[in-house]
Amino acid sequence: MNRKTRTDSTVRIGPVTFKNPVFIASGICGYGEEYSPLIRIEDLGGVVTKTITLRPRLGNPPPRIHEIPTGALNSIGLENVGLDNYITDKLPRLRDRGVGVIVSIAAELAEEFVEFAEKLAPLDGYQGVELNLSCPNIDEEALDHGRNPEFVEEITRIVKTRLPERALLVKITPNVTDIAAVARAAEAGGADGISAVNTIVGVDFDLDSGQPIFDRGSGGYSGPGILPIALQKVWEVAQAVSIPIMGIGGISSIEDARKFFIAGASAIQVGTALFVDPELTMNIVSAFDDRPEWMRRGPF
Amino acid sequence: MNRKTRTDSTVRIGPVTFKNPVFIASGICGYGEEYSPLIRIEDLGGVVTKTITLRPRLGNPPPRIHEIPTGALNSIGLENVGLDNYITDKLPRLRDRGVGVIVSIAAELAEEFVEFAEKLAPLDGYQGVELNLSCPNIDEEALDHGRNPEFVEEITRIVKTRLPERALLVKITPNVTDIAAVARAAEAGGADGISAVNTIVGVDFDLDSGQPIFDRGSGGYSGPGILPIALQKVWEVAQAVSIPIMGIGGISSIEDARKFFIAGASAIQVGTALFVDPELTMNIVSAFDDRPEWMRRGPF
Amino acid sequence: MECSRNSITSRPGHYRAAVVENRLLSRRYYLLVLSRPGAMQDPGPGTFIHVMVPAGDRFYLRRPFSVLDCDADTISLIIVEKGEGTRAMRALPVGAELDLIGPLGHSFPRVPGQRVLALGGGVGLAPLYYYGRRREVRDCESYRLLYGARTREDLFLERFDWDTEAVTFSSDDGSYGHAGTVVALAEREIERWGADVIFSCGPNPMLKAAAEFATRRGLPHYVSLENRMACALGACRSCVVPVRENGGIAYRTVCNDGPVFDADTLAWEGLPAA
Amino acid sequence: MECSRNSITSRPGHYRAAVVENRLLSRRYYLLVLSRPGAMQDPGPGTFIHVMVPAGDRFYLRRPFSVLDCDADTISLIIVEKGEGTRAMRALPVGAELDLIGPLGHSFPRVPGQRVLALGGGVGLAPLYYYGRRREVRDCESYRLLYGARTREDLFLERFDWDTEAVTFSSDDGSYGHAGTVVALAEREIERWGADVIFSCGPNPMLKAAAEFATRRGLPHYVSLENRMACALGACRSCVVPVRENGGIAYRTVCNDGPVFDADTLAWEGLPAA
Ligand SMILES: Cc1cc2nc3c(=O)[nH]c(=O)nc-3n(C[C@H](O)[C@H](O)[C@H](O)COP(=O)(O)OP(=O)(O)OC[C@H]3O[C@@H](n4cnc5c(N)ncnc54)[C@H](O)[C@@H]3O)c2cc1C
Ligand SMILES: Cc1cc2nc3c(=O)[nH]c(=O)nc-3n(C[C@H](O)[C@H](O)[C@H](O)COP(=O)(O)OP(=O)(O)OC[C@H]3O[C@@H](n4cnc5c(N)ncnc54)[C@H](O)[C@@H]3O)c2cc1C
Ligand SMILES: Cc1cc2nc3c(=O)[nH]c(=O)nc-3n(C[C@H](O)[C@H](O)[C@H](O)COP(=O)(O)O)c2cc1C
Ligand SMILES: Cc1cc2nc3c(=O)[nH]c(=O)nc-3n(C[C@H](O)[C@H](O)[C@H](O)COP(=O)(O)O)c2cc1C
Ligand code: FES
Ligand code: FES
Repeated sequence: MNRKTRTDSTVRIGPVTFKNPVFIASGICGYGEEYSPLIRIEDLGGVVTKTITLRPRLGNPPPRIHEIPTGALNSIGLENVGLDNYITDKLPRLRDRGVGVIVSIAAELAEEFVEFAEKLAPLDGYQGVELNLSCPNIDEEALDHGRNPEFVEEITRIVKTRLPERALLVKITPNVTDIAAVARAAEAGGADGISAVNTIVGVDFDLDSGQPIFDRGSGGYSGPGILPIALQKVWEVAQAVSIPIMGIGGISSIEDARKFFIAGASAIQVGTALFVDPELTMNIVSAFDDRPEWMRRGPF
Repeated sequence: MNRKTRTDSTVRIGPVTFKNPVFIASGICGYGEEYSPLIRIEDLGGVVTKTITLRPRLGNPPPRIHEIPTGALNSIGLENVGLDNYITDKLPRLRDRGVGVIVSIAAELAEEFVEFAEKLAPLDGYQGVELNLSCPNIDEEALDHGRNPEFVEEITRIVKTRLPERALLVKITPNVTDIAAVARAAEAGGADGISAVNTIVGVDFDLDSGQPIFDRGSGGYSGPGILPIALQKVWEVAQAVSIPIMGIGGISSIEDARKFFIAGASAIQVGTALFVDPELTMNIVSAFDDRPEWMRRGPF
Repeated sequence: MECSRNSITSRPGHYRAAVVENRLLSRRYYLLVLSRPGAMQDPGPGTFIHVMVPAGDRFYLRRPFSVLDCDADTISLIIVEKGEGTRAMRALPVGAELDLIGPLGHSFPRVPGQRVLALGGGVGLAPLYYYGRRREVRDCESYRLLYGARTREDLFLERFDWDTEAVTFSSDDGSYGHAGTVVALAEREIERWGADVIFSCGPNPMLKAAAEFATRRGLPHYVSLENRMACALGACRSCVVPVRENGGIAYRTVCNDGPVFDADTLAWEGLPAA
Repeated sequence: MECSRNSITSRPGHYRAAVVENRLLSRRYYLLVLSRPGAMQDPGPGTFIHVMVPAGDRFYLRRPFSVLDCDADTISLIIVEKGEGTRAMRALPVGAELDLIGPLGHSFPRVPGQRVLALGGGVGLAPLYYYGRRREVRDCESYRLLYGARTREDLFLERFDWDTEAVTFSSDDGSYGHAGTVVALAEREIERWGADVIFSCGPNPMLKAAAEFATRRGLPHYVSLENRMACALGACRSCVVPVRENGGIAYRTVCNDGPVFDADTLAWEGLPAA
């Protein structure tokens, strides 16, 4: 079955139509190619590449990942190659493969988003941009500006006006009282879609040392334990905005993915569960190909 | 071993000293007696009784509890007998049993808290009051005023000035951007301790109907899946206030309980896990009796 | 409450019991026989035990199951495999331990001198079968059990200790006994045996039909309900069902006020469909 | 990167393998032999497989294990029971299926004409034992394996296919072979056999001691590291270790840049203690 010829599971986000609504979340599949030995990433809606910053970032010291029975905590600290290396080394590798690519970016200041947008604008090989305004895992308080609606609206507008032909997604943090306000701000700024949610701030301690597991203390909680919270946030956002939503958080099965559509999402991203079950995204694609009615919003 | 004669695991909260730092959380053990067929509640630090309101509340229609692999969602809706029945029927039953009792109360308006405090003041049979400013499970938006620091400070002061000899705990919601601000407000208002956290707002859907499981849609998420988030919140609060903290959320083992002490709690409450393992609180009491050093704050 | 007049109040304990027998009765049903914990109170017919799911490293609430039978040494359950909990219990080998709380809840009432027509559907059989084997039944003038299932296989005729003198069967597909629902069967059997009181236990739609039947006949009706539970001790208010009270609605717990209720008090429209 | 010059690059696949043998070697160690998936690339010595924990209904990341041996039909692991994952694998019966990704990572390099002294501690044995059984070893002038464990039992002398000609043992408690650490043993054995290059694998403190030993002797040293992993494909940057680069620190992934590193490039002070 050639998925490209089927249109009933395509998903439109702003100016872009993706093959299907199933994506790999940022930070999970590196710069896009890394899961290629195991799965045909061409058959996905797309991959969201690791969040990049203008300059390369070293990230946090190990340990960076910590398993708990209900998921994982991570403290990667946005290690990335930086925009320039991304443009020269990473982006070109996916270009001729027909892979849907969403470039995830993060910055601190409005001017930096201007620079990002202007450098990305002339390039090809990607269809969308995701503003990661929600990484809980780094030092600079400023990078957590995803909680401030005014700022969200401003930078969304900065990026959208410079990248009118790309799908612009704003990825928002669940670590906020009123997620709907942030989503509305993104919509007002011209976002084509909302990605919700990023990891939830959490911590675990070593019983012998009495220290947090991670050097930086807290980490980002992901995996099955955040599913009901992520569904809740998507449901709240769906009631607040009319642009498409990418549902993210705790998806470990086709059933979990379906629940995000019921909650009002138009697409989903798989994160932590891919580490365990690399075929999960492919299985979700097949399931929705066979049962496009599973992409309906609830109640039925 | 007679625990009453041991002092090394007692815990002081404001004017009150409790036998040990292990409590059953509000909503779990009814009005205090319900678990008596299975455990000696006299041996606990105490029980926090089901949150009462001034008038009886019917609560939400069934279903009210929903199991997921990482915990439970509930939608009880604060069903309770109301203050007057509580005073006449419920409180007296525990009085002569030497059980530590913390009365959990909720209301909407400052005047109602005045009424609560004035009616409770002359009574005996309880040592503490917990202001439940954080139930995510009910209709009235106002009952979720636990997110507003000014209001938290105001009502804390109202209750504390009228109940100077009781341990006054303020139970705060994790569903907020800045939990430390709420905790500081409670401290400023004269709280003797902070109880953190209540359930986290979550939702689950029925795949056949596309409807949320609960009539009211969202519910309160509790159990193992919220542990890293609860630890994080307690850790944040511990850095913000100097009054004792009752750590609550996802405790299913002695190890989980120890982590709350590392994070800065002085006592803990067990919720959902008691449904599965009724001996859990007793086992934690014994563990801390044997190893009082486990009540230290980290890092060691 | 509704039923407490003539029923024993349970004094639950927390026990470990060993699996004595775990046997398929049909594709979906199995019989689980446990060693009876010595200190455990004699469970009344209609009471239940609250079982820890023996699997897992994930979170599971306990599962409630009615007592099917109980003697000095054993306590038996009949279980339909539904989800992960009942699947894990099905896999328990003989000798394995099961953690349980019980007995819980109120039993069906004693009805001295009365003719009981008891309608059981599916696993709703348990408390009614048990009643028939208990001393309570000696008080009755007669105790007639009507048992209905989807199909012949689920009547497990050859695999179960039926006192066929006292039982009449129905199957939805007509493959054995009366063809149709157990309530339809009751319409027929009541003419033959008479009845002063109806007992019923089974899926909610069946119970509702039984309630209509009892009302039409002007008979008292005691019904055993199911609901999602957490504590099973009346503490958490998770398992409530609506009853009519003072012209309005009040909530009663299935675990502690029930599971047996006077059908006339229930607000049927507020019960879940399944 | 550090090691890729002389090592094969793995082309991982996702497979299911059946348990052929699962046998205790000592109280803590066991040997797990799996059917070799037909399509799986020949794993180089030092590469590993990433195994799905066969338990559970809770969340588990995969667990990485070095290849201990591999032939046309089987692939073997030596595992020390540490936590829940390795406990669940220990319980696997023959015939059970295990879900794995592999081979992953870079192997120890080929070192034609050189005398290799290989220091293995505990389960760190796996890649070094495997190297000794591979064609790579034919290029070496000599390959001498020193293996140390806590105590005699953990050398599983009678239970394992040792080529005792090529191995020398040490035990921390002196219950067998050289009394003391394997690095102390190396100080002695190097005088006897000579060495042009050191390989090592084991707990970090041992590796650090081995690195000091190699530096003192002025010998190149290849070390196989462990770290917590998520993807094992170089995608998530979970498993990094610090290396010295341009006067500062850079991070390399154990899963993809390693697990074998040139010891001289590592920033040892940044490695976890255990
Ligand atoms: C008083 C009482 C007596 C019962 N007696 C029996 C009996 O004798 N034999 C029998 O097979 N079953 C009986 N049940 C139903 C039995 O409890 C459920 O079938 C069982 O809990 C399903 O668990 P599961 O993990 O297989 O299913 P899942 O669907 O995976 O369970 C998910 C959750 O829903 C709950 N749940 C699902 N169905 C029911 C239900 N019908 N009632 C209560 N909770 C439910 C489970 O306890 C669990 O918390 C009784 C229920 C009650 C309340
Ligand atoms: C490249 C590589 C090769 C390895 N080869 C072997 C081998 O041949 N034999 C063997 O017994 N062990 C080997 N290990 C270590 C093995 O992966 C861990 O002992 C195992 O993951 C522990 O899992 P657990 O569930 O038993 O322990 P737990 O402590 O419950 O594990 C909790 C989490 O920590 C991780 N973890 C714990 N210890 C380690 C560790 N030392 N390295 C990496 N992750 C860890 C687990 O994978 C899991 O995510 C190797 C590790 C790496 C990185
Ligand atoms: C190891 C790891 C790295 C991540 N890195 C990023 C990142 O760089 N940018 C980002 O927006 N989200 C990042 N995330 C968050 C995920 O994209 C996703 O939002 C989150 O994990 C919740 O989904 P899940 O529960 O399916 O994992 C990362 C998550 C993990 C586990
Ligand atoms: C069924 C149920 C009812 C609850 N009712 C109340 C309540 O009335 N008042 C309150 O403050 N918290 C209530 N809670 C929240 C618990 O007290 C506790 O804060 C929360 O469940 C987190 O702890 P846990 O993960 O150990 O359950 C309730 C929780 C559950 C599961
Ligand atoms: S289950 Fe808690 S009250 Fe019935
Ligand atoms: S485990 Fe993901 S990069 Fe190594």
